[in-house]
Amino acid sequence: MGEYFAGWFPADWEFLGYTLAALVQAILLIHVIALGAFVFIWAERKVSGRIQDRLGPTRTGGKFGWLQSLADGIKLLSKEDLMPKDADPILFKLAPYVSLAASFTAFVAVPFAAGWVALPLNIGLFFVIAILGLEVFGVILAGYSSGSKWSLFGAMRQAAQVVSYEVPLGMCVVVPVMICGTMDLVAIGEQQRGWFTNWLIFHDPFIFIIFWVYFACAVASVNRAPFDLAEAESELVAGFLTEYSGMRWSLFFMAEYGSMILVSLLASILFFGGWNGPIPIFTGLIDWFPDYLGNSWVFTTFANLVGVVNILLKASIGVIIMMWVRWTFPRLRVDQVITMCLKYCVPIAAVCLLGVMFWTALGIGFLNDLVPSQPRAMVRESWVEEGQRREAKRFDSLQTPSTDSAKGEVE
Amino acid sequence: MSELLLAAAQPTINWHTVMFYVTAIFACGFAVVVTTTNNIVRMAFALIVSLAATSGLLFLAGAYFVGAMQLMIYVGGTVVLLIFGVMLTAQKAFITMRTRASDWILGLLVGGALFSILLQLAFLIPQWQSSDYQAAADAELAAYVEKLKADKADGKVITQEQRDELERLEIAADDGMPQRSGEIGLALVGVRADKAQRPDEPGLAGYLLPFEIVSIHLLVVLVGAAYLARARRHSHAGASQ
Amino acid sequence: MQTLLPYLPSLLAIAVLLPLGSFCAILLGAQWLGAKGKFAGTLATTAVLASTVLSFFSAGIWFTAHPAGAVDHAAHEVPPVITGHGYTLATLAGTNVGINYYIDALTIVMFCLVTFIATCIHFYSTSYMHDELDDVVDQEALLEDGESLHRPGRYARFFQSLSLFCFSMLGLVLSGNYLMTFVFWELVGLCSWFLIGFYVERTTASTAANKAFIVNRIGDFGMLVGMMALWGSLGTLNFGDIDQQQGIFSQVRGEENHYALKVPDGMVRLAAGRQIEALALHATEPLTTEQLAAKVNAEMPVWREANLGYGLLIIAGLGIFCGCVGKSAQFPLHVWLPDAMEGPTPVSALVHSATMVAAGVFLVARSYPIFLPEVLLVVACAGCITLLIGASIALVATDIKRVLAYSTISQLGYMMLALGCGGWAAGVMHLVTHACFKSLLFLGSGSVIHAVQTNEMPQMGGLWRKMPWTAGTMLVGCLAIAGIGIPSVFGLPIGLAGYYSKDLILEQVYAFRSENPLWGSFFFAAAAGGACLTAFYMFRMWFLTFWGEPRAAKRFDRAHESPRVMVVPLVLLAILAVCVAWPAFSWFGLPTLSRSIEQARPAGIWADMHGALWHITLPEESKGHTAAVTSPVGLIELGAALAGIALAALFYAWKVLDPEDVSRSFHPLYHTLYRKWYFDEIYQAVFVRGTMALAHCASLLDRLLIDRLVDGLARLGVGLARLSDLWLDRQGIDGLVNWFAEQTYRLGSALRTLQTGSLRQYVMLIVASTVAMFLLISFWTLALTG
Amino acid sequence: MSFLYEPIGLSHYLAVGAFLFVCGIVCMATKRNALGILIGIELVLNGAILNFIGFASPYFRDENLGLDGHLIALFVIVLAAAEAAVALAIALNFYNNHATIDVDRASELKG
Repeated sequence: MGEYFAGWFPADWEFLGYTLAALVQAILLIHVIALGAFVFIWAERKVSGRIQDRLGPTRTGGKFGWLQSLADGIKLLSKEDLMPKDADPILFKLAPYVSLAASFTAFVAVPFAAGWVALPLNIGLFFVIAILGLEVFGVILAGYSSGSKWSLFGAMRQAAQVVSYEVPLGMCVVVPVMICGTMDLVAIGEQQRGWFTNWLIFHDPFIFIIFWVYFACAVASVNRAPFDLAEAESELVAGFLTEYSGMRWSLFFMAEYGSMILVSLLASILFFGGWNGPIPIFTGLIDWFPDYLGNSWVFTTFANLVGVVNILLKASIGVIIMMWVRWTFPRLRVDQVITMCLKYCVPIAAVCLLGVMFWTALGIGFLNDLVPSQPRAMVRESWVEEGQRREAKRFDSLQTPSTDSAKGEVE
Repeated sequence: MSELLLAAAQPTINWHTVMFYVTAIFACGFAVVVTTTNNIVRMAFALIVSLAATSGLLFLAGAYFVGAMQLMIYVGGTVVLLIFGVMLTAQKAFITMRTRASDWILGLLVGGALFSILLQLAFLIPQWQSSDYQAAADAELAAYVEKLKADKADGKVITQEQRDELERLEIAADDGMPQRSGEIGLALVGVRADKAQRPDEPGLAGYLLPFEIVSIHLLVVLVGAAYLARARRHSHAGASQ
Repeated sequence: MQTLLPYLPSLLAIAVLLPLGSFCAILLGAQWLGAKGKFAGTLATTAVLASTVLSFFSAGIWFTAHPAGAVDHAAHEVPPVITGHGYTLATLAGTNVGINYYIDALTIVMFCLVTFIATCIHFYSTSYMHDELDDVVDQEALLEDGESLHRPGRYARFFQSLSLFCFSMLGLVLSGNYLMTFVFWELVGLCSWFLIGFYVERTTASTAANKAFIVNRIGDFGMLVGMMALWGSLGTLNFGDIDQQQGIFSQVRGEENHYALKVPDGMVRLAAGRQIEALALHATEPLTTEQLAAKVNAEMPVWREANLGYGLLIIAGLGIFCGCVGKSAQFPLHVWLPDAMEGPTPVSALVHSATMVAAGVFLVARSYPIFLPEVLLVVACAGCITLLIGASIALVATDIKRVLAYSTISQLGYMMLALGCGGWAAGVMHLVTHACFKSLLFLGSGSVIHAVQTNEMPQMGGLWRKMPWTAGTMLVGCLAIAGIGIPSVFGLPIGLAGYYSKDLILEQVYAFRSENPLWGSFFFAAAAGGACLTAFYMFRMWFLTFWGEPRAAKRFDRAHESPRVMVVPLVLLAILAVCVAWPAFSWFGLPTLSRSIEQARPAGIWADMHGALWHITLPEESKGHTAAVTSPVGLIELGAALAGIALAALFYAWKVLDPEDVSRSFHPLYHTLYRKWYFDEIYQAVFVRGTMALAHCASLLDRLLIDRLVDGLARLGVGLARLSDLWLDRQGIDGLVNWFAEQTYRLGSALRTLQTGSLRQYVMLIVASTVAMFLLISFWTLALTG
Repeated sequence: MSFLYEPIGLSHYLAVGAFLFVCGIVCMATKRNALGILIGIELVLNGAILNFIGFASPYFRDENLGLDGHLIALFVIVLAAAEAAVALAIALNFYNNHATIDVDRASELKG
């Protein structure tokens, strides 16, 4: 994309083109968070309303109250921005941005369709998890700089919780990495192409369990109920958010929704086939259509757009389930949270890790092998595969000297 | 991509350099903040930024895995731990503890001397000051591909020797690709995938033993730390109130 | 069922391992097995019952695949055998030593016998040992202050040992090489140690357990020697051929030699070491290994003719037999068995009548192919002496269990005598039948003891009125052991189990006598007389126990019939004691006992055997079945048995003769018998005292000579050291060390001021010194280069 | 701004590493807070990591350290984590026992 935009500008000014490309990508990603937050704030109200046997917002914006989020936003924007006298002014102002930036940065490496990723990294998954862990700094800084003991308590709880839950979370995400042989999120998604039985969650019974552990840990690490000890309003007023109001508060909120979407996206890529739908409609079509249509970038782009819809749908389902969980389960105590992590999540994840290891090593079949029409590709080290792919492409380009158009970006 | 690399020969802005300077300024600037501020909490925050910028430098040097590791373990783990410690001991009196001016002067003097020596050393060797190694390899590859394309356009058949040469150039340019995490993992369990590719070199042993030692070390440290920091409620029941 | 034959080893292995499983379960999980391990009994019984079912199922498979011969002693064919190895423990010098199995009809029969009797005894024990479920007051174990001992019950431990015992015995029967045999052999010994010493607080019991164990160890030493002779010369310990690897049996009785006994090449080569050396040395030019081997092979017949290696085979046989002497309580190692009656009665029944002592006889039967006639003569002599000693002591014993114990010794002597005279089938058959009626008798005696709480027969009498079932089954047992039956002279021979086996033994000894008049006459006289004595002392026991008037009214009043769970095994065993050996089963197509055993007859034991060194001829067994032998022998046997019974009746039932009178008139003999031929005393005097004296001498030598020498040397050293200490150490070395210490201390004190404890200064010092060092080095290089 | 047109070299990485190192040293030398010293150590270690990665990077040298540099950097990170855990434990212990975190007050062992 950068080269394309660079062509718009005269010599010596190409950097403007690259900046433009980066801006486009950044804005697209921002929209995922912003629009996501917009939709999910409304959805959260509706879901909570339905679960509590009421209607939820109905007045603002027509039948479903779909403009409620906008109203909320306006209210927040117009609120007075307060800062306590004891607060550390720099850190207090910085904290929400740290939180949001961490949540946002992680999206850089998340693919939304085959090759549609802002920053293709061969360690994408690792990168995302690492960045996700940084979000806690915002909370810690907020809690500390507020100069309030409730905030400090909330921050400390959050620090302990996140550091603890990174262990089982890491163990859970290692499982798909082990099966796929790569940390490249694009490659992991591509390996699950085909019928839905090819999704990793159906790879073996252990990974099915692992998914639920992952989900629990993800909920804990994005600080949602029933693990929202950092902002437990009944004990700590509102935890690290106590002293925040207005726009700063809403930044924290957007960060939280961003993280929810992020872990849901990750879950859908790692376990539910990512952008691949349950039924491979395009695989057949590509063969069906004549060559000029099947291989054209229009077709690929259309397929990718459907993929984006797929993955966003899956992520939305994940977020909705998180809401459902929030309004269903009571909040855990601190000791219960840590017990849950150390006594249940870690051992279950460890056992399942071993189980998947043996299952994979012994080559036992499961749902994947029930549909014999599409034998699962041999799982290989991605760098071997990538090398072969590059080699093949090089010779292709030699044979047909004039086809290096849209594929440059994918690479 | 190849056109871009060809263009590297023309005097355009080197984006790698730009990104390096931006990140390095972040890293160094916040390191200075760490050193100068007396507020322990701000120090910790500056440390985070400095370390994150350092991991950015690692990414720029092609060490993706180490960079992500730095983010995860260092920034996400170690510094969280540090801040935890800060919060546990954060009482008003200790947040800012000033040192004597003599300490500052001495420290800056000695540190400055060390830095001047190190800086001099860093720029001592001319080959180290600038690197066109990767660019040259890429340019060579691109030129060869162009040549082959031209041959192809002329209707010549590409021979096996030419393919082999292309492959060699590709490997040479490939050395600049980011290190694969798979190779690092293999090295940690004792197989050196990167070295074994060259048949004339004997396969080097990996880092299995250090890996095991570090694992044991970490375990010992965990136990030791837990032992050191354990709550001694029985003996201090009355005193701590 | 024939298709199941390949699974036979696995089935039998499971049958072996089941008791082991129950042992482990009880050992590890006793506290979960109900109060005081109440279900341990159930568990052990279930395990051994399952083993029984498996054993009989295996027997079904076996005899379907290999039907027992149509007529006795007709088969001159190689017995069907299944060998193989389960797990290789080690590979030594090219041979595998491992867990092997050797299955033939003998194995199958022994399996059925052991498991069946063990099951009966387990059932019996669950009731007999129920006292152990609660805390026990042991009247016979007195503490130092004269109080009786109180201890917790050991119900679970009892069944744990029983299970381990069954496992060891079954493993012994199944094992396919001498090493495994030896392992299980020792395990059996260990279990007997546990079980005999069950009432460990009683001095008598613990002494008896130790005695049994030590005496067995003496025999096992001999067995080790025998095994070493075999291993050193043949390079294998396997019985049969496994994987083209020749076992001991086929090396001794090779197929190429028509299974006739031949000293194996390995033994000849070992014995002819000097000749081989001479061959190698006297060769005109250096020989290659192959050439030497060829020469040796050429010389082999000559050496074999010269009986080289014959002695080695005798040593091997005698060594193995030594082990059997210990385990089967043969003279002179029989002393442990009567004392072993200190254990609970079911233990006596299991360990010391039917199975453990049978192990020795079983091993002789198993190793029969390697026994030379000379060795067999030794076996026969040992058996003959044992027979007489056991029978004679049993005449005067008053403890009911001791009578049975000595009768066991005597019957074991019978078995050994039969085996030693060439009667392989006779000996094995007596082993089987004896196991049946002797366990019956032991369990019956246990029932009696349980009822009257004493072992002494003079305090019993008239018990048949109180315990009719016990009395009846015991009577069946006595008749069986006496060998009552109708001899073949009167047409169809029919009788109780003991009749058939004893008849076979006597016939074989009779046939042996016709070949070797000198030895044979002694043997036959001993056997026939022994039969009479057997009948006498058994009926003496029965009459004293059950007949007549009660002699101790208090005990008689308290006596009662045992519970049903104890009576049922008795009845079962009684039925077995009557009909186990009936040949009539063959009418229904079932394998009879004698034909099953006959099927296992080792290859080559179908012709007369002649000793090469001594002139011994062991007649082939069918020679004893001619009418010329069977008619007189049958009559003699019946006569002897009836005479014994009648004599016993004269003494104890009709009271025509007074035993007191007789004992008084033959006082020296009576006393000798009463003191068990003074064996214990002699052993005490000769071996125990002798060893002690020897040890005393050695200790004197130590103290007077060696200690003094060492002490003197030490004193000399001390003196020298003192001398050197005075001037060298104190002046020279001490001074030097002290000077160093002082200087170091001063230096330390001076340097101490440098250590401020301030972290910042340290960091500064480190950095400053690094900078300084760098500057120094760069100036140096500058000075050198420029 | 001509330096923006030149590719950077190993020296630049070494210079940044040296700067972080010296900052760490100065931080250690001028802080009284035990945790401040710990933070200085982290900076020093980061300088070292940068050096290793610089030497290992294929962009700068033909005969680079390659995987060796990466692995050593990894070990440094891991050991730094371990060191931080222990140092923190010591600091907390010190704080519990002396109710201060000032390293200048830690002078009980002084001779």
